[in-house]
Amino acid sequence: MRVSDIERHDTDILILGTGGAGLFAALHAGQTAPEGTKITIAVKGLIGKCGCTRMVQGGYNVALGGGDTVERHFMDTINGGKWLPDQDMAWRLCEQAVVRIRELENEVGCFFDRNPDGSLHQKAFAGQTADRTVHKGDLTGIEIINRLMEKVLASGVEKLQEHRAVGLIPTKDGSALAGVLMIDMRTGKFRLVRAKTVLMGTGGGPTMYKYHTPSGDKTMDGLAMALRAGLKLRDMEMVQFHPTGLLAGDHTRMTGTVLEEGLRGAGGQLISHAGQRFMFDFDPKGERATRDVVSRGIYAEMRKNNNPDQEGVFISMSHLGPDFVRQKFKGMVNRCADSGFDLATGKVEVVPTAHYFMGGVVVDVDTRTAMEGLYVAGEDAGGAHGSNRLGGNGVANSTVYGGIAGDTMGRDVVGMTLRDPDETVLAAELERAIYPLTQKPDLVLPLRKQLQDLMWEEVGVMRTGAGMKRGLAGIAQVSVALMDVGVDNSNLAFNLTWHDWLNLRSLCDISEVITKAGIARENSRGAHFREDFPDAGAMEDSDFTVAQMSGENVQVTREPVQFTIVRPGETVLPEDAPETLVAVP
Amino acid sequence: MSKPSITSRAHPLWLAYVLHRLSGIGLALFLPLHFLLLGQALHGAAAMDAGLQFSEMFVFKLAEFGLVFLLAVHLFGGLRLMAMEWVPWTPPQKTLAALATATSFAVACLFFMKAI
Amino acid sequence: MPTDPPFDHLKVTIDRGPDANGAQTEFEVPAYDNQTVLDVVSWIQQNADPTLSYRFACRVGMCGSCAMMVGGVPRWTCRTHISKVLDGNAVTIGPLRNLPVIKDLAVDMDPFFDKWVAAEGVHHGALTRDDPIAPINETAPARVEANAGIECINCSVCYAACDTVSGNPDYLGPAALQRAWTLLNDAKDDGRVAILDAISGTGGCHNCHSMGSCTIYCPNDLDPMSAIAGLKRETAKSFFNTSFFKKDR
Amino acid sequence: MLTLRLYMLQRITALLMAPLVLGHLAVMIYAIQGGVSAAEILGRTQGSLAWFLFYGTFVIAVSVHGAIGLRTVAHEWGGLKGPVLEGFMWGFGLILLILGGRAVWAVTFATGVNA
Ligand SMILES: Cc1cc2nc3c(=O)[nH]c(=O)nc-3n(C[C@H](O)[C@H](O)[C@H](O)COP(=O)(O)OP(=O)(O)OC[C@H]3O[C@@H](n4cnc5c(N)ncnc54)[C@H](O)[C@@H]3O)c2cc1C
Ligand code: HEM
Ligand code: SF4
Ligand code: F3S
Ligand code: FES
Repeated sequence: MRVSDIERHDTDILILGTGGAGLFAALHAGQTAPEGTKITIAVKGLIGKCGCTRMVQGGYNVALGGGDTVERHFMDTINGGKWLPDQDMAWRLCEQAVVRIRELENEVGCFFDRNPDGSLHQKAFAGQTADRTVHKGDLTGIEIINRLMEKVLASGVEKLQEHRAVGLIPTKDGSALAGVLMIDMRTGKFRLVRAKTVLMGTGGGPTMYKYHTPSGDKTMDGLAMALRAGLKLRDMEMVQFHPTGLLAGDHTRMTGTVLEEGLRGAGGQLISHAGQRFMFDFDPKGERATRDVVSRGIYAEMRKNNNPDQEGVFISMSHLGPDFVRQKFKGMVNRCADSGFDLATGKVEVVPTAHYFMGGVVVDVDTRTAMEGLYVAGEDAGGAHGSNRLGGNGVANSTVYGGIAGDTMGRDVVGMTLRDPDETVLAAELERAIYPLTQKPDLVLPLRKQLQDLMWEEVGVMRTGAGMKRGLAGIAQVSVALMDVGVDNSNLAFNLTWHDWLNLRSLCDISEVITKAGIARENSRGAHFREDFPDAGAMEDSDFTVAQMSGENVQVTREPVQFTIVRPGETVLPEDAPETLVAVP
Repeated sequence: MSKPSITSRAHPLWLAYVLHRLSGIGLALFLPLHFLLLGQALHGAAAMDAGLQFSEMFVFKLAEFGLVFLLAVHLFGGLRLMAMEWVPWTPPQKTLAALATATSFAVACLFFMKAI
Repeated sequence: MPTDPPFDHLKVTIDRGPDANGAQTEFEVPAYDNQTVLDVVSWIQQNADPTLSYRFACRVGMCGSCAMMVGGVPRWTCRTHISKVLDGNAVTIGPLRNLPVIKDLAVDMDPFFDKWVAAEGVHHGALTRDDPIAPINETAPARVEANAGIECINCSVCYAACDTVSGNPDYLGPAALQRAWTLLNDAKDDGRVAILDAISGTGGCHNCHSMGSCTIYCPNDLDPMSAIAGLKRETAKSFFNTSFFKKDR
Repeated sequence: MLTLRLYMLQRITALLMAPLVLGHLAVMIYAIQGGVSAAEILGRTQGSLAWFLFYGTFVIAVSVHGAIGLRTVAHEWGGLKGPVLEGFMWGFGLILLILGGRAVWAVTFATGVNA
């Protein structure tokens, strides 16, 4: 396979990924770009059928009155992110969510659950001071993505499905993006797609942890590509764990998948291996505490246990009455039953599970990056959530900023021309992608497991400096070992093992960045908890980590948070505004 | 090695569909013969009687029975289908309707068998 | 607690699709207590045959990417416990029916989605993001009817189950037609004429023989058969008014 | 393959035939008690406008219905398409119509009967 074998393809606007960010960008670019602009979507799976936006259960945060305001949503976001969010991004998120939800209902055709009076039903996730989360049952993502997918499919964009982006190819002088190198997964052939503007909406995805919730196609490819292209990544230590992932053994993909938050909200109890409830030892709200607190409580409890046959803790619902549980949590009961567990009458083993990645590429409020022609939105972009993402802000973020990216690209594309790629970078990226095909075939899976165990143990729910240093050494080992693992090259068409290899390559690269950023942050904020530095540090002196390639190495620096809208200790809410509008259960 | 056969997807409604289709085809094939036979009347009662004589034969009896049987199956199947399509049944009603069809069908069959 | 299976390995036969001229390969896979069909397929690719191709994404029954023929029956594999489909300790797994096979267990789902769009399975509306959100009564009969089909994950299981689809390449199929019925009942949708037009043509709802396999096999307990019946009723009503004298109706 | 128009024609003819079939079957069951003879059948139907209409409708309906039905089957199971399929439908419909019409004529108004 040589550079001359790469098929060349041109378009005007290229979109990577079809989550909330990618699909919205495609729609909006179609609305703002001049007539005749060619829009192409490239995605690792099928359009709309991969990624995490589809997996959204709980819902979509948006302040729609009834006492709730954009200001209140904004303050919750800043407080939840422990003052680390980029305030301009957080503000735009909250403000535009209002427009986006109307767009979803009116233009895209989503239907969200209603109140008896016909208005949108809203509920409150933990950490919110208003009933704010719009939803469609507990399958909100399916409704959002299906409707978006239809619109995009009907819009006639060019489709490059099962095309995996493997490298961002800049221009010779490195100042701008020329195109993206991809593997057409169905044939195993390479394709360079040049575009005037490119959106990266590949959705992060912390799947380097033993237990994780995201879709299988998400393996940090985007961030790994951005890192290699020299872009700055911020908040990379911030990995959100969901407290209750299903634990069904390491031979099933079901392990790690989410058992929804509502189970605890409705009164579900967490029981230790000794048969005791334990969450009240950690927080007066018990099982109803926020995600990070419950995750740490469970993790601490798991460490006390030395029964090798039982790793996690149990969630027990049966005291609420099996019929009630079956009726209220039908989806969850069925899902447990499918893997052989009885949620309604028995107890199900759970474990904290890596859920969302707050870190990402440094962008401005219009999704532009430091590289001309490259835009980033959704889970790949850093800044909006700071150290912690509120439940319901994830899909709001991807749809709001995806739309903004589409608008921006549609306007920027005017007057831009296609750029010529740096052929040396192209050759290097090709080399990198076909490397495993030149090695002696071996199993990839054991190394992936090794990395996942390592990240879970050393860079997981609770961290220490010493642990993360061990983690770093371990990641380096896996990285090196991976280079000795080859992939059977007899047929490159739909060769999943090749892609497993490339997935692990991305995960190793970003695991290193997560760990280095974790070592650099010597305090505990939001999702990042250091047992050796349990204090949060002074909010006024908040800074965020920035990781960037420097030569062959990842360098982590720290930059002060700019409090452009509100300073710690202050609020943008009126003085007499109540602390919370949510009725205490 | 045997691949799973089509019948692995069989279920009552599917069987009803196959039955309806087969009976329809059967009717379509048999009806022209039936018409030919009746058309014998053009050549006089004698000719037709000869035909009918022929119909005393076992095979022909069987075929006549087949025609009636197919007609019954197809008729009820068709009515069932149109009821399913045009009456917005709720699921329990559907079960009832199916049961009623089945019963009436069984009764009809018995009746025809006796008649023949 | 799930109990251990009574055998220590499974006999798994996989249809290798057109590349392999329809050949089958047999694998021995270790049996575990919590194991889905997808896990079994994944085990083979990760440990025994690295060239085996298949597709999945969410692994929890939300994305509809993982459907295959399991023991001759279309199923979502990520949510199908292996014990449900074993014959003794054996099972045969093949690519989803009625769609072109790309390789092994991975099919090209484009025809399915092309038909979804052809059935006008997309929102038609005049309101914009500047308008308020319409108040809607969720208990109104039309809304109840619309909600019934809304959780479709476009997995194509119904499409694979339907013999009409296999015999009639133009037939839009149960999922696309169900989507059309949902939109027809959606008070927010203005596409009535376009939808009725789209589903009355050569590939339309009238090809359905109510064989019900769609409804039987839908993993989400949806009922496309009844949705299609709804379309037939609706078109039959409008038949006498307009359509009869138009060409090609 | 079935458009709304063909579908409606198939259903309308089916609905039309349902009572006719029941009627026909009832008559036949009654008639065959004790064996069929041509004279018996013909005696009943000869010269009767009512029976002519009864069976005439039946034949028209069944020709339309059966032709459309076989068209579906020929497409789904036989793979026929385009003009071949249309030809098949029309051909079969016409055969039924001609044979059926001849039969109805024979048992009602044909003069050859008395010869
Ligand atoms: C189980 C679960 C439940 C959740 N529930 C909620 C909730 O209730 N509320 C909420 O606000 N948020 C929730 N989230 C978070 C939310 O899903 C994400 O914040 C958001 O959907 C991310 O959108 P995105 O568009 O950035 O990425 P995604 O939707 O993940 O899309 C990423 C896309 O990029 C593609 N891609 C990846 N790599 C490549 C590559 N190399 N080349 C080409 N394409 C690539 C993927 O295939 C995919 O199409 C949940 C997440 C999970 C996993
Ligand atoms: C007695 C009254 C009849 C009724 C109520 C009836 C009803 C129906 C209906 C509703 C269909 C549509 C089936 C579908 O779409 O799946 C059908 C199909 C068909 N009918 Fe009839 N029918 C009758 C008599 C006949 C007769 C006498 C014939 C003989 C020619 C016949 C031949 C067919 C054929 C060949 C089909 C196609 C089968 C298929 O599509 O699966 N029908 N019938
Ligand atoms: S109707 Fe059911 S089987 Fe068909 S695509 Fe939708 S979810 Fe899948
Ligand atoms: S299986 Fe097919 S024939 Fe109709 S009822 Fe369902 S679409
Ligand atoms: S993998 Fe998503 S439905 Fe099975």
